[in-house]
Amino acid sequence: MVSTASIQTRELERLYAQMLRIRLFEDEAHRLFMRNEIEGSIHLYQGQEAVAVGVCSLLEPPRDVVAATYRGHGVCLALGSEPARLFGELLGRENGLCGGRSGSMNVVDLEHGLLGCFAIVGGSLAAATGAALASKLRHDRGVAVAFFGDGAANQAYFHESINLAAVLGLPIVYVCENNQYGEFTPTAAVTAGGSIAARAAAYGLPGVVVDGNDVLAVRAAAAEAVERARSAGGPTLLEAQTYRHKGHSRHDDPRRYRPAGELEAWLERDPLAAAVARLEPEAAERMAAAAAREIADALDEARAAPPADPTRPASATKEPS
Amino acid sequence: MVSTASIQTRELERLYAQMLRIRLFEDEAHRLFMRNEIEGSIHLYQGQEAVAVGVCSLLEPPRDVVAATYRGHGVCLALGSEPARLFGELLGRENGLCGGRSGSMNVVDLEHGLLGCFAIVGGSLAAATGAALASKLRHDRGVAVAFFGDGAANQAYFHESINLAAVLGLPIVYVCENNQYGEFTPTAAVTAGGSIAARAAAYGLPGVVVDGNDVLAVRAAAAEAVERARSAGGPTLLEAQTYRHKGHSRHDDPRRYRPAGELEAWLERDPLAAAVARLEPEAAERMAAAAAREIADALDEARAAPPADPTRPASATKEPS
Amino acid sequence: MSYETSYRLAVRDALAEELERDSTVVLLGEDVRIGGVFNATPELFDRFGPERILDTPISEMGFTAAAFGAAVRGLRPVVEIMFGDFLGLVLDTLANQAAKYWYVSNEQASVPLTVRTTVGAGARFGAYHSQTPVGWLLGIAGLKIVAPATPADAKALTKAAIRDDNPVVVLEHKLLYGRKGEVADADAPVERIGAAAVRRGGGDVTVAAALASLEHSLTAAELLAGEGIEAEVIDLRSLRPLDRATLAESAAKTGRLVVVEEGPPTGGYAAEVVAAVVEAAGPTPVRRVTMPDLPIPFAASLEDAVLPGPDRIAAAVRSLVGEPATVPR
Amino acid sequence: MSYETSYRLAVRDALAEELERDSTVVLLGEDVRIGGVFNATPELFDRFGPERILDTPISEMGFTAAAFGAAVRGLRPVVEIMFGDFLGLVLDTLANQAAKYWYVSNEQASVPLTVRTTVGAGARFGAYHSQTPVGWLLGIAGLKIVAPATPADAKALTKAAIRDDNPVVVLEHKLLYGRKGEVADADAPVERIGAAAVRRGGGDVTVAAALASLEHSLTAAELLAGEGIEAEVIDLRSLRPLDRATLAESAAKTGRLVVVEEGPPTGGYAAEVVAAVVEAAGPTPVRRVTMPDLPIPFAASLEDAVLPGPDRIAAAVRSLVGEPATVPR
Ligand SMILES: Cc1ncc(C[n+]2csc(CCOP(=O)(O)OP(=O)(O)O)c2C)c(N)n1
Ligand SMILES: Cc1ncc(C[n+]2csc(CCOP(=O)(O)OP(=O)(O)O)c2C)c(N)n1
Ligand SMILES: [Mg+2]
Ligand SMILES: [Mg+2]
Repeated sequence: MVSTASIQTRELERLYAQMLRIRLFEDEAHRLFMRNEIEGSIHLYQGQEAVAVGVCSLLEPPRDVVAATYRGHGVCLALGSEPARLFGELLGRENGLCGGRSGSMNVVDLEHGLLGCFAIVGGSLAAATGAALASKLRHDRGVAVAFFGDGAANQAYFHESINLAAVLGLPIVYVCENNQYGEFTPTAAVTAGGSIAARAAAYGLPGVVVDGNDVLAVRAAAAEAVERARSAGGPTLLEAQTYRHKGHSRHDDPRRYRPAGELEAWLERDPLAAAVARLEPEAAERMAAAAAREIADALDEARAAPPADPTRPASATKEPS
Repeated sequence: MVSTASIQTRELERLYAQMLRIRLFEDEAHRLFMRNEIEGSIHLYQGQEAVAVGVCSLLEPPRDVVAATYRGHGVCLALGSEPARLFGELLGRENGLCGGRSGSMNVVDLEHGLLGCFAIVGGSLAAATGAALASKLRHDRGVAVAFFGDGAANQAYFHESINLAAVLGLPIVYVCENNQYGEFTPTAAVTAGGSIAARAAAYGLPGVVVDGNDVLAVRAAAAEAVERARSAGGPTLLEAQTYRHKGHSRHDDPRRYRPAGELEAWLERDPLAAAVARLEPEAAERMAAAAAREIADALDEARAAPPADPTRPASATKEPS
Repeated sequence: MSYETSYRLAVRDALAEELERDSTVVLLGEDVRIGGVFNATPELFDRFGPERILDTPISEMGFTAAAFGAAVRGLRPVVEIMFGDFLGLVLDTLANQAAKYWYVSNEQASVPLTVRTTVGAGARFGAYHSQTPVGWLLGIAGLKIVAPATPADAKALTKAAIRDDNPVVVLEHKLLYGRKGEVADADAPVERIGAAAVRRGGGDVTVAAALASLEHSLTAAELLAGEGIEAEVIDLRSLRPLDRATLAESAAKTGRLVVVEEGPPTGGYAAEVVAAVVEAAGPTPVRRVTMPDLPIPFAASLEDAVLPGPDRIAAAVRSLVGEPATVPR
Repeated sequence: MSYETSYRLAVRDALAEELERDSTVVLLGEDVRIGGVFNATPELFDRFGPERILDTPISEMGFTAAAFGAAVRGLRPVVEIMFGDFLGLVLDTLANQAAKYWYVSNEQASVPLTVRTTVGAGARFGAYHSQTPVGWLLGIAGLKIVAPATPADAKALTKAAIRDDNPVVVLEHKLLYGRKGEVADADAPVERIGAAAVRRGGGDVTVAAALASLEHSLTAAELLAGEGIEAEVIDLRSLRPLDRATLAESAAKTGRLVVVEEGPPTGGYAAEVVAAVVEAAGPTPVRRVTMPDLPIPFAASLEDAVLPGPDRIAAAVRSLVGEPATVPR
């Protein structure tokens, strides 16, 4: 007979392993970007891993679908996308999840329930609302999840999507990844009322704040919300309080806009550190080694893939053959 | 020495006279429309007069400015626009407030503080927010008022404008003319949360519901909000509960979408009837006669004006001469 | 094989037939249950119920973007935007989400989304309810635009739009809703989007038009025929993609091109038709007949002065016929 | 009378000079305090403070619409839309409110609103951060659009936009921010919007371009000169209104026209330039050099394949020169 404690440990191990894969993937992506092996722009997820992992661990893709933001590598991996194909996308390779057409910001992986990463702030809320509408009208018992940033809470799609979902009682969970900043601007400076979760009341919905650096807390809060959605109880607005360790994107130096000591305080609440402290050291080491190997292999595989093929015929529309 | 009661009576007389002018104007406009003398589309204000009159009676245009909706004749007259020029606009005459270029839905009369009537639902909230921004940055102690319908509360501009105004502490009052319907659809069917005023809390603002058919109640609530705005206390969201006696626009038959008895119940709460009951019958008669004369004269004047002049050179841009 | 009905009910019948045939088709919009403000969707709610015919809040951005997401997930939503003037509110969704998804996702899923909207001037609706803002959409790779000018096409092109696997905008002209004509039965084959139609043959000049401008062009052609000028009148039908072959063939034959557009003088389909024809058929004398560079005014005296009617079309043709045509090849 | 600086700082200096000169000028946008994501507004906050340089929420619709209202009420707001790709969110305000107000209000007030935005491909930013969506704006009566291709114009056209009494969109190309060049001092006269510039004389073909395509066109012209083909290269500078006189004069002289646009093949300024020139200068052989009808892809191998660079421009010119030109008049 397996004890409750060991079930919980097993669950935490699973969640930690996921967070670790994301952390290592992002660290590697950062290095590739700094050496210009990844071009353009990337938005890194270190520090926020518990949000994606806590929520996605509950979902059953492809029946359930997720819309994420341009800061989407974490959600993507948490849903089960292959790291080699995500690296391939970032590197513009033919093996990329979108064959190099999308790049870091706009990944789609429907097979794993990823409706897309949305580069237009707010776009994820609207797209997921539509997925929830499809689930409701097709009676497939699917649940949709929209991840969005604190900055998106001030945007048109937030309001129109949530009102629509509430009116129609759609099976959806809106998950705010509140990392305290929209680019270089502190959330509080541009967000009236002081609480994003509290905005749920405007639509008659439950709004819940959760410690976004505690993967079990995120998972527990999300479980309730997903269950509500699946049982026709309508939308929930979940606000996960977290922090991004790196800059917003590209080469910005966060010291220009962060108060001294703020990062350090959040690093002490690193979601991975909090989880690992509750695991057996050997198990943690084992997982670390496995994850490191997986990410290194994935990168090798992506690097070996050919560049995206410009000679392949392409059309912006799908036509009957 | 004048008693408080007689001051209040005088005030109510003034407000009633305004409501009456609007009622008679709208009744006349309706007749003109039904006979095709007014072309296109009009949106009538009968039943909602107390809202425009109660609020506008407190303003000091042109320092204070107002953005109204396409259902804007009431606000226009309450601000002091000449009825002959408003009729002229509806009839497409050169004497119209916009020389016939705008028509009923989009009247602008800056001289009287009317920034415009906005035909795009939600547009009034945004435009007035900008006027409030100008007042704040120019330190002119002006206050802006945005009228908008219940339907607009579900629209993008509502959310983005109010959040912006709250963050910047702008001198503005948002006045929802909740007439229970957006076109043919009941407010409750499309508006999550059940209360528009309650949405103010999402932005940390005061939200107030007022009987929109009681002109003194509207005036009292608006007085507080205008004073708050003028003294740098920031925005207020006021929701006036009212009802439109006519159809949404053009030729719609409200019996298609209104439950039996609903109109009748609201007619018993007619804002004009409520006010006139508190006035001396002779005074009321005197005012009725004066208003009837004013509106009839105004229509005569508009009818005598020439049609809008297509030979006058026109440009979409203002160029130095 | 066909029956007579109005443009308005042709739209309704197209919707009804597709709703009937395919359970993933749903209609969303403001006041669509009751039939819409132009009464183009009457009785659909009674027939198909609340899971197929959905009244929305006044949230064009939100519900159109949601329809995009729903389309990726297996629905074939038809969205009604009450007036084309409001398309600005949904441009982000159309251009940035719906139209790009097939390509950027590397063909994981397409977006079978139809957006119906009412366009057109002449109804005294003023500057915010009278536009035909084709220019906003013409440059969006991945989007199709159809513009029915007849009841038959109101039905045929609406059905073609719904069957298409890509986002399609259907422009319905408000002055045409009352027009009557023969339309195809439910079992008629559904065309693929992209074909223009020659509505009148002629050898002296090609006149290309869409929507209400087609009628004006045909009227102008009759006037001109009385003067011995034979205009070939082409109904564009699909504004994106354009039927370049039909246009180029006609222009190569007549050697002259007039394009009529109830829109601003720049940046509309008229510019695109001119450029496409000149590229394909070689140098050609051309005229555009459009509205002036102004918002559309309300007053009858002002609006009538800006509409591109038969007289202005005929005048443009006459002035072109005065110039040498390109040598037919 | 002039000094050397970058395109980026030329924009900044234009803003600084206008902020200094006119207390009604204010700058609004996301992260503008710190200098913006392209660092085109550094130090302005330190110099002008929080009542002139305002950080906004991520609410493009709301703050642009508010800027419209503020412009009617006496401010001269400059709005920064971080990427031109997001203009879809503000189209309603630009097209339906700002651009119509002067005319519809019967000239009660104009709307001196400037919207700056960063456009252009080639930076590997993918389909949602690389567009130059001119087509969305070309048909909006009442709106002006400028497109600086040099540091001098980045300053001159930004100042012209702010001084203009009407809504103006300023398109800044992200690949040009680093370009260096001479720009005019603060006291130089400010031009009125609407003039193109002939950047290189030539008698065989007219090549019209804007933004980064201008450089590519000049490079192509050098290649072609080596082959004995002299191209006249025109920098459009103002996309609305177009400088039809300069374009028509050049095309009448050379008898051939190539238009280069880093945008979709249809519905952009290339179509409009072709139509305008053919209307004004008569039948002319033309080519458009644009991107294919696809979203802009991310991968270097894909993006490079769709950009309209010097080789494709030169090829288009060569193919045109193989055809007879129109007879110069
Ligand atoms: C509509 C829109 N406006 C602006 C941007 C540019 N932008 C990209 S990310 C970002 C900040 C978003 O902040 P937040 O929502 O908090 O998400 P985070 O990046 O912190 O995860 C901005 C302004 C955009 N992509 N889309
Ligand atoms: C953006 C937009 N969508 C739709 C419309 C069409 N429309 C005009 S009035 C109206 C209903 C508005 O309802 P409400 O806000 O309650 O105002 P009311 O007419 O009741 O005064 C609609 C949908 C519009 N004008 N603008
Ligand atoms: Mg954030
Ligand atoms: Mg209402």
